[in-house]
Amino acid sequence: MTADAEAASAEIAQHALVHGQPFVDWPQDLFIPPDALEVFLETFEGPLDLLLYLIRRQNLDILDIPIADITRQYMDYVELMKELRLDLAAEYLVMAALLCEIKSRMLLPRAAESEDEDEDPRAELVRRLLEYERFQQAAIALDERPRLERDWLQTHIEIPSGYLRRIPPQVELTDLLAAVRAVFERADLSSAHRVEQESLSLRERMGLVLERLQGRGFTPFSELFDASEGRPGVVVTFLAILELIKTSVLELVQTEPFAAIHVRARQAADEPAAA
Amino acid sequence: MEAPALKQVVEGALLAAGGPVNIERLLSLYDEEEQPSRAAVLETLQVLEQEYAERGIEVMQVASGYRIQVRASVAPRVARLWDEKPARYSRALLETLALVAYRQPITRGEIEDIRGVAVSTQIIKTLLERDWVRVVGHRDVPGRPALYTTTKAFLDYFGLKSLNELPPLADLREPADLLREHPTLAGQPPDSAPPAPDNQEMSP
Amino acid sequence: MEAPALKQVVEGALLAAGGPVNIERLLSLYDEEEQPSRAAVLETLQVLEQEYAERGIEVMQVASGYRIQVRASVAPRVARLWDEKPARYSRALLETLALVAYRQPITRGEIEDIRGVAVSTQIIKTLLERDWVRVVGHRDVPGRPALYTTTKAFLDYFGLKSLNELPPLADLREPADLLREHPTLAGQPPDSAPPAPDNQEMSP
Repeated sequence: MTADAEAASAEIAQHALVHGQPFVDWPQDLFIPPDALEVFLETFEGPLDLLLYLIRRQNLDILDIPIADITRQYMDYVELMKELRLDLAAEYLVMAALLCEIKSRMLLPRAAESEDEDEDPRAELVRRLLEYERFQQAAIALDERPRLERDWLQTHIEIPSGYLRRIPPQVELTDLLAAVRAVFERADLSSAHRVEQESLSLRERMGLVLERLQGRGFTPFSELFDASEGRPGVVVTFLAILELIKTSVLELVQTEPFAAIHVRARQAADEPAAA
Repeated sequence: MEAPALKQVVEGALLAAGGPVNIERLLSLYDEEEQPSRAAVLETLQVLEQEYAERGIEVMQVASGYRIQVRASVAPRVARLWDEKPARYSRALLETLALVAYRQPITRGEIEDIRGVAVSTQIIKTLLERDWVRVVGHRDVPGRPALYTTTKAFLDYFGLKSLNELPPLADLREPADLLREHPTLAGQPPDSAPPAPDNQEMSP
Repeated sequence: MEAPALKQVVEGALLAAGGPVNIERLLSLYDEEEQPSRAAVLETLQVLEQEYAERGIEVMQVASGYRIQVRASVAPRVARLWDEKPARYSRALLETLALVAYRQPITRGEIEDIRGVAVSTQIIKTLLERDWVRVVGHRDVPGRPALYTTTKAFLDYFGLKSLNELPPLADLREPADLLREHPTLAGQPPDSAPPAPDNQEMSP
């Protein structure tokens, strides 16, 4: 608190009117210009903050608060807040009541002569003030730490475009089975799409036959069979070819009786074989 | 604290700006009386570019000023930081894939008939790009629709030796049950080990 | 094109990432078979930090990994690129944040008990939006109030590797004991008394 500030404080006293009377009786330490008074009072972070302010201002030991004094000063501030119609939070009034209660208890003769369990009436308040003060200090320390945006800046440069990759999602076989089950259950409901059972090896073989014929013209029928697969393999291939012919995918050609049979994927005359 | 060198300021500014910065803007970092010359800033930019020769970054002049960017030789690798891991495939895609697997060779129209709903081109495209499905021919009907089958890559991905290892349609029940009956489907060699712990959990 | 050196890749990645990158993520820029060792990456980071000694930037290890940042000696000047001043935070916000940092997990009610005043919803919202604080659960008491903790982003922002790096809270003294030590002072307004002798004890 500087001399200048005190002079300023005296000056405001002449400007402020409370209840139509010049307000001269206010806390001694209000060294702030009048238009800042409201701001000043609003900056208190609640009653504990205000109390700590009062204690620090008088350089008092927090552990040994002169409760009567502090109560009086606290009430002055609360009154002032009321006069300025600040949105006075209930916490301030609760604290005022608490201070008055402590004050009254301290006026009573203490039965604590014999060091019994009777606690100092201020103890709980002091504990709260001390606890709060730790976090006030911690908040200040936090604010003083270097931090991004203020003390350091994050670097962020671009990379030339066109290099981003997309990773496809993972699929579990169970997902696939659940999907096929769902789709056939639905299909079963509409009789038009009754799904007959077919061996998957037949279907797989149909794909393989088509793969072999892809991009080729007529292929000798016999080339599609692999004798090393044995009889079942030959049968599956044969069934696959019949199925493909039935569904208009393949066509069979025999130029003359008993000549070699040729097979090819059907295609429009003017269209090259599927690539 | 000593005033930082012009080179440090220019480098810091270009690295932090997140976009190109022109000479005027670099000069504006200084009050008028302490401002370096344009020539000094330009020279600093050249010095930086030389110093970056062996680094992963480079100074580049573009229309709106100068920027530091990841060097092209490093970019493909650095770009992996943003590899997109998209969510999951849609049910429509999985059903389409499942139908190709079980009913191949199959046309898009046939898939649509069974699913009772149109199959989007995007789904077909995704399946083709993923190399799970391919075109093996065309059905000789009006429109000559493409015939799709699954690929070897599809079998490999799902750990199948052949389509035969997929459970027959008639058996399709809860997939979890299937896996219990076909341990190979769960990717475990059938007789290598006693039932895996989660198999036990599933059996009553 | 020759494969870029690990140093170039690490530098490019940290500069481009726009935030901290951890070792795993740096390793993931490589396919498994070409992946460098963790030790090699750590060494590279050290080499970069040494090389940056004379530059406007530095490598910093924070909770979520490593980042390259503009040095504190250069940042104020570079910050002039932007018109806005970096945000200042109110005491209410800083105190709330400090309480979450030191007392986590903590409920809003517990913060209010210690501060002796209501915590505005705006403050909680700001802390959540900045991703400095998050809800990790609910205390099993009536109303099931949310439990808040700080995040990695909080540590990153303040340049911390872990909460352990926060300076320890001042010790809390037992008020009742201390009051009893000074029976003469108890209850008397010491308007006239000199500053209490244990002021010195108070400041560590």
